[in-house]
Amino acid sequence: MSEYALLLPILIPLIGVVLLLLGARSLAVQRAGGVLFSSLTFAASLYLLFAVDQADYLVMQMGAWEAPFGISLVADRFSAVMVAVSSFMGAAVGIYALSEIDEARLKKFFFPLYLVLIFGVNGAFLTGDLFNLYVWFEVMLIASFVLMSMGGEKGELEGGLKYVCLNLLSSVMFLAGAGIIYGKTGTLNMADIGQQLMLAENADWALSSSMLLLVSFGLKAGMFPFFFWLPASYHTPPSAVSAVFAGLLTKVGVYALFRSYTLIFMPLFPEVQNILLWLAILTMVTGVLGAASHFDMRRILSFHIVSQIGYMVLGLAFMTPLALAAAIFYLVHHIIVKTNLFLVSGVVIRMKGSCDLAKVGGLCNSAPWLAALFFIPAFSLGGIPPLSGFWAKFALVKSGVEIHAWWAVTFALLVGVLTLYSMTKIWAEAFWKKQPEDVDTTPAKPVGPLVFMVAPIVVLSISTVVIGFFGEPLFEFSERAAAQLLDPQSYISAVLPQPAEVSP
Amino acid sequence: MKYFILGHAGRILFPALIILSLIVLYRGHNLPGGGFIGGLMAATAYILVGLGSTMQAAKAKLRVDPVTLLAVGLAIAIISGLPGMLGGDPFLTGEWLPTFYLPLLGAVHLGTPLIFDVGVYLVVIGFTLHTTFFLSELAESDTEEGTD
Amino acid sequence: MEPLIALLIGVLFAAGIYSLLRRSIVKLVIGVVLISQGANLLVFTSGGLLAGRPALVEAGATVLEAPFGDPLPQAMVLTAIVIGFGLTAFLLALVCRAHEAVGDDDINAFDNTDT
Amino acid sequence: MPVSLLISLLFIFGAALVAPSLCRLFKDKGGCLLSLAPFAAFGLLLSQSGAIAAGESIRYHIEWFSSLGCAFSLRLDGLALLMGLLVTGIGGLIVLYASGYMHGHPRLGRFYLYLLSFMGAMLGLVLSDNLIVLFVFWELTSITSYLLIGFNHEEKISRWKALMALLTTGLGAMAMLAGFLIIGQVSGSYELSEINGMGDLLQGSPFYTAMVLLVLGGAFTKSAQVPFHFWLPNAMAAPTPVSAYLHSATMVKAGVFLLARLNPSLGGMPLWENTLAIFGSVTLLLAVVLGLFQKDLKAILAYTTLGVLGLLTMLLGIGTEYAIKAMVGFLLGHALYKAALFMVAGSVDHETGTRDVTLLRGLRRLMPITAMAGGLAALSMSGLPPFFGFIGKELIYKAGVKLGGLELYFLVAAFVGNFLMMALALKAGIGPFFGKENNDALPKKPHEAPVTMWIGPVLLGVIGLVLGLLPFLVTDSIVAPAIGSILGGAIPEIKLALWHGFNLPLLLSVFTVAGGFGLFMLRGKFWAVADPVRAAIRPWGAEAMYERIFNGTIWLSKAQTRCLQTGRLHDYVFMIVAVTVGFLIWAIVNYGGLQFEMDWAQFDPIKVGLVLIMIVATIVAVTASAYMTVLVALGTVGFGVALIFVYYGAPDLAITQLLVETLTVVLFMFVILRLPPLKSMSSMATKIRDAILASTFGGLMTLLVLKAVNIQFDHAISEKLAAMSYPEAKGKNVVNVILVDFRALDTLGEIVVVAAAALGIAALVATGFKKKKGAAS
Repeated sequence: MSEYALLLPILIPLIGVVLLLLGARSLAVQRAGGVLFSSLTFAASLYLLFAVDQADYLVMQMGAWEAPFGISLVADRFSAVMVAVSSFMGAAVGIYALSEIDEARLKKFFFPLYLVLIFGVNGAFLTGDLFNLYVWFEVMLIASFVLMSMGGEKGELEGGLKYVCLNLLSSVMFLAGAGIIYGKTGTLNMADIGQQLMLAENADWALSSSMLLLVSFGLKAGMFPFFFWLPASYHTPPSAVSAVFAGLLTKVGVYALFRSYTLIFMPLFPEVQNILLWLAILTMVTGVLGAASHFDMRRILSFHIVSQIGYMVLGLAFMTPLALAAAIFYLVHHIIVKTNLFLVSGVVIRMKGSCDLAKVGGLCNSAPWLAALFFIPAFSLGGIPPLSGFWAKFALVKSGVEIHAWWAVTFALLVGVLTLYSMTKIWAEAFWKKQPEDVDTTPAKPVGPLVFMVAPIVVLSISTVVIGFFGEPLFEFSERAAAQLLDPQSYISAVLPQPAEVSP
Repeated sequence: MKYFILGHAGRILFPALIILSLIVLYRGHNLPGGGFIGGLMAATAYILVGLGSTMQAAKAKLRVDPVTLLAVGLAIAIISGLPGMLGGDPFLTGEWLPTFYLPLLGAVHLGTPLIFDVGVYLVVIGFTLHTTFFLSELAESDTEEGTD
Repeated sequence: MEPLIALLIGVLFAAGIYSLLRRSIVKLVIGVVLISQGANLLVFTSGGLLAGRPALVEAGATVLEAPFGDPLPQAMVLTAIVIGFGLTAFLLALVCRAHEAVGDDDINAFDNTDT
Repeated sequence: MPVSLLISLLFIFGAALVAPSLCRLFKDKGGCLLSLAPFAAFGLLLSQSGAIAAGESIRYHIEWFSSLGCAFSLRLDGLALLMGLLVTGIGGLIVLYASGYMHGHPRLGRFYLYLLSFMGAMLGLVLSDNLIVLFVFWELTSITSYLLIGFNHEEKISRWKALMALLTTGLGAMAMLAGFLIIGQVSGSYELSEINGMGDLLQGSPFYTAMVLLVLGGAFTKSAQVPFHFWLPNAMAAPTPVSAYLHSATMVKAGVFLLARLNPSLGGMPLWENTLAIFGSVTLLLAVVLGLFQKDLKAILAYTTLGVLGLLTMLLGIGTEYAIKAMVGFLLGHALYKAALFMVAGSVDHETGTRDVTLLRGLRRLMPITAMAGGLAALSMSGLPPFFGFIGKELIYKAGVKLGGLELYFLVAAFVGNFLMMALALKAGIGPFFGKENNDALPKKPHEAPVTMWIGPVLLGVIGLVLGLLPFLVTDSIVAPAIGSILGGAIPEIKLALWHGFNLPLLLSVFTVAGGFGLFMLRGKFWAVADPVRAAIRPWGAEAMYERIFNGTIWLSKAQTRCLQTGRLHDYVFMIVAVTVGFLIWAIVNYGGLQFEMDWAQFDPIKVGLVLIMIVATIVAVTASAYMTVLVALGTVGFGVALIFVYYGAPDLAITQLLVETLTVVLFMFVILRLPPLKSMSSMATKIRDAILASTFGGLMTLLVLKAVNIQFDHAISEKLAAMSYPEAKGKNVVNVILVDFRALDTLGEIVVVAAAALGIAALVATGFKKKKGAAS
């Protein structure tokens, strides 16, 4: 019965979508439903996490059609932890949205679309089927397209247009890649593809099509040189939306990359290792430099997403047990911290009417509690121990040292310093500096009480601290998850119980 | 003049198209057709009405809010996946009633996949019409001044 | 026949990309439409092109007899067509709205959020 | 009792946490209360000294991130005890001092939060027995000192200097972390007590050079060795209690401490010794010379701190037992007098409103107690008997005279350094109090500082004197064990005394005192040229270099971002497609092979014609400039695709495609009047460039398709689906069965997509499109 744990993180938000669409008229219903269903999803995801940790793999063959004929939902520990963390963010930001999302947006079905986003993200983490992954990507994308542009403000539309076009390009490449892979292997089940490539004498012919997927996933993950849509758009919508995007969307791309090279294209990994390595390094460097060049809190944070993605992909490129564990730990840490930082930026906007660092200041004196709440995630991102970010970076660098990847280690450490610089820039300008006199920024009329915005920030900050001080269980979990990733055979046998039935 | 023709054509074709769409929906499991095609056809019927007169008329004819159609369609699709779970099967497992015979239709297989297809049908109608009604506002706000 | 269809796919992709590289924002919609057609056709073709027979079990029979068009890519393409339709419609509305908000149809004028 | 180590840490961090509320409750008295925490920790550590003196060490150990090899282990040995006592003892006095100095400050609570956190971090650093734990505390000292240096954060200059300290030490810390990781990898452990026994293993490793240089990167930046010395004088932006603390017992000593800590494992090799000795001596000489040209009381002290750090590093590099003895003695002495001098300087500043030594003189009458404290400290620093500073200096000369050959350079450096330092000590500690009163020139009318502000310096000054007279108080219990820890062996027998008889070291001391006093008398000459000299050397200084690197990085980041993030969508598409093309070509050329077979016999003229028409229509669709033409062309392509579906046995697809095409056209028509006219905006060259890229991409896709259909394809799954379709899924239309049964989840996702798209379109349209005015078309 524990297979149903797989279904709940998908089904609950979807039911929420239906009910909220039916309860369209009442804003109270929209608000209550949004929070209720995102929280229920989180609860379900925790159940999934525990169930998977018990069972190693949970597999559900949708429609009772045995793999590879139907669609399999599969959760290994990596999937489960991704679902859990992203649902956590879903619930936290859901509460935050209560006080940030205005009536106009609510009337345009903000919360149903928000739940569609969660639905898509969780589905993408849980599916074991390549084409189905494409569908989940599209679900997630359309929801994010709409959430980004629904306010109809100029910036949102400008950024949204780039976001939409480049992501559609990515989708098309995904579709093309998936189609060609189907053409070559005759199957769409990821485990099955992986198995076929492993059994094949020479799997090099799949390399060209895997490149299409690399570009597609890299684009969604915000890797160099495909990240352009991200800094162009992430700072435009309301902070609740930016926050959930920042926490979740690019991570789905990262997840897909991990899945690709630990399962689907496992045998091709040696050929692409260097490409991944250098893309990761360039992603770190260009992202952090981009952040250094900006002077707006949310723009800085957006570029930092790019930079941090580089670290995670670096873990994949190293492909050692420690490196993968580090990358998974990094993902968890980063999702929490980055979401939190965007949430803080929303509070800054609420207080000061802007988060342009030239226009805000003095928050350290006027809102010392906010300073403390910013300090934790910001310096966690900057890798200051003993916050979560330090351990993530430390583990990753350690794994790099172990395999003597000196260039990668050097850049990872240097980028760490620049990350710290960016965070101190925000700190010094928004919190330390005096409020500039001659700017006219009038904060918009707040939508709801501040407490709904602050509570999630507090919870996320506490999580960061707790992971920093007592993160060992999480790291051990990451190690177990990494061990699973490095053992695709067990994934395959969990999904395809009778390998004899599948012709090689 | 052309509005006149389109208006009448729409009114005449409307019931035929709706019935056709339902047939296409039903027989889709065995012959080309199904929820998508049926849904698109049904939506086309309303659009024809709308193009013939005004989209307001088409909206009135639809009676329900397209958003409700979306919601109901999704709900039906989800619900169709649940019965199997009662028996311990995964989500979306097909469950079938015993085959029975009806005049006109012959052997009838009724099962959850058909219900799922009905959900698809409704969502596609809802999507097409919701989109059309909103986008047509852009056009109508133009033409009102142009034609009146 | 595959080489010719393959060529067509290539042309559709090329034309789509070329359109996406243009500055006029309306061309973006055209590009997305074309490139989606290309991708759909690609998926369709990847199953192998077998002329004539749809994947329908004949009346009275219970099992489909070969040869028939591979149904799996067809189902994928159908899904992709509908998804593509939804996204294209959305993009159309977005382009329209963005054009009005920015007041320009040159994508180069859409750079306020980047720099 | 091992747990007392943890408790002493908890005392201080706990005090830090309650500091804000305590200060709100008790106002200034809060500081006095808070000082109890460090004093308690001091007592706790001191109570362990018996065991340490007996040659034991106390280790506290709990698991932490054990999968990363990091246990939370603390260890108290001689060196840790010495440093721990300084950190907590001086720390307590500083807390007390700050309650007077920061009297009435609105952010007093926050100040104590930072200060005590810093203290806790520093104590943790000296106590940690695990390299990673040490690093954790190391970074904590960096970040807390960032907060402290930038405490007056309304001033831009404070923020800038705080950042400078953070970035410099942060950069070094990154190098150090890499060094630690290499050490850990080579030795298999991060536990210092284990690593210290593995000196041979580490020194024999091929990575020895790397680990030494990387660790030195951390130590040198933290302890402000040349060329990273510039941040330290700038750290004076902090409130004076902080400077007193950072510069005497703590932050800057962390680097030296680390070197001492790792001396048993990494030391003894020429690389280690030479690097330390040379960098240390250069730092020493540079610092004292630059110090001569300073007029700011705190700046003078800061440069002497730099000099001392250089001296300590140099002694560590010399590495003989004598040198280590000298180093420990000097470290202790320096901590005592430097903290006192800073506090005195702070009091002077606080009471007179200025720190300019050219204005300050003759304060002894108005501030007698402070003057006494300053005098005691300055004399100790000058190395005059019977102060403890004298013992330290004697030890240095003793260590020096054992050297020979080229190494005599270090003796010379020590000598020069010392007598300049004495001059500076007198300048800072004596100068302001003697001479003719100059009270009218001062911004404030001075009077004696409150008791909280003089108790610390007086106490430290007195301790300096007492220890000089009665060195046995600390010799066996504290100094000797520390030396033992640094040398990595048993506790040596040592004897500290003021009087060693007439010998060369004494002679050198005499010259030092004479030279230092002489220079002090000439101080006016240096002030006269101080400003021009400083201005002249600035462009070549390390600080200017830092600024250049900093600005260069910012410039680079802006340039890079301008290049990449142009804001023009077509640039992005171009980049992405170009990279994709590159990847594909790489993959195909290297791994895919270009061979495929083509069956030319199958060509059917009707289909060929259809495809050709579609190709033409495609080209028209992208090049035409009238909407109607484009729509017709797009329709042709769409219907053509539908026909292909029909030909190849996909009726469902064909019907769907037809309906979708029709609806797309309808939707297009709705908005067409809202759209701008199609026009060409790019130059011909751009178009050709784009066309080449696009065609390359298209060509590659063609190639991939050809390759895909060429591979012997296994239809097993499709065949199984077809076989199951009717018997098991009760449907004869396999495509539909796939959609609603086999792969119903795809369809579920898909209807969610269209539902969301509908909501999105409605949302966009509802965001206030302007009603168009005027006649349309």
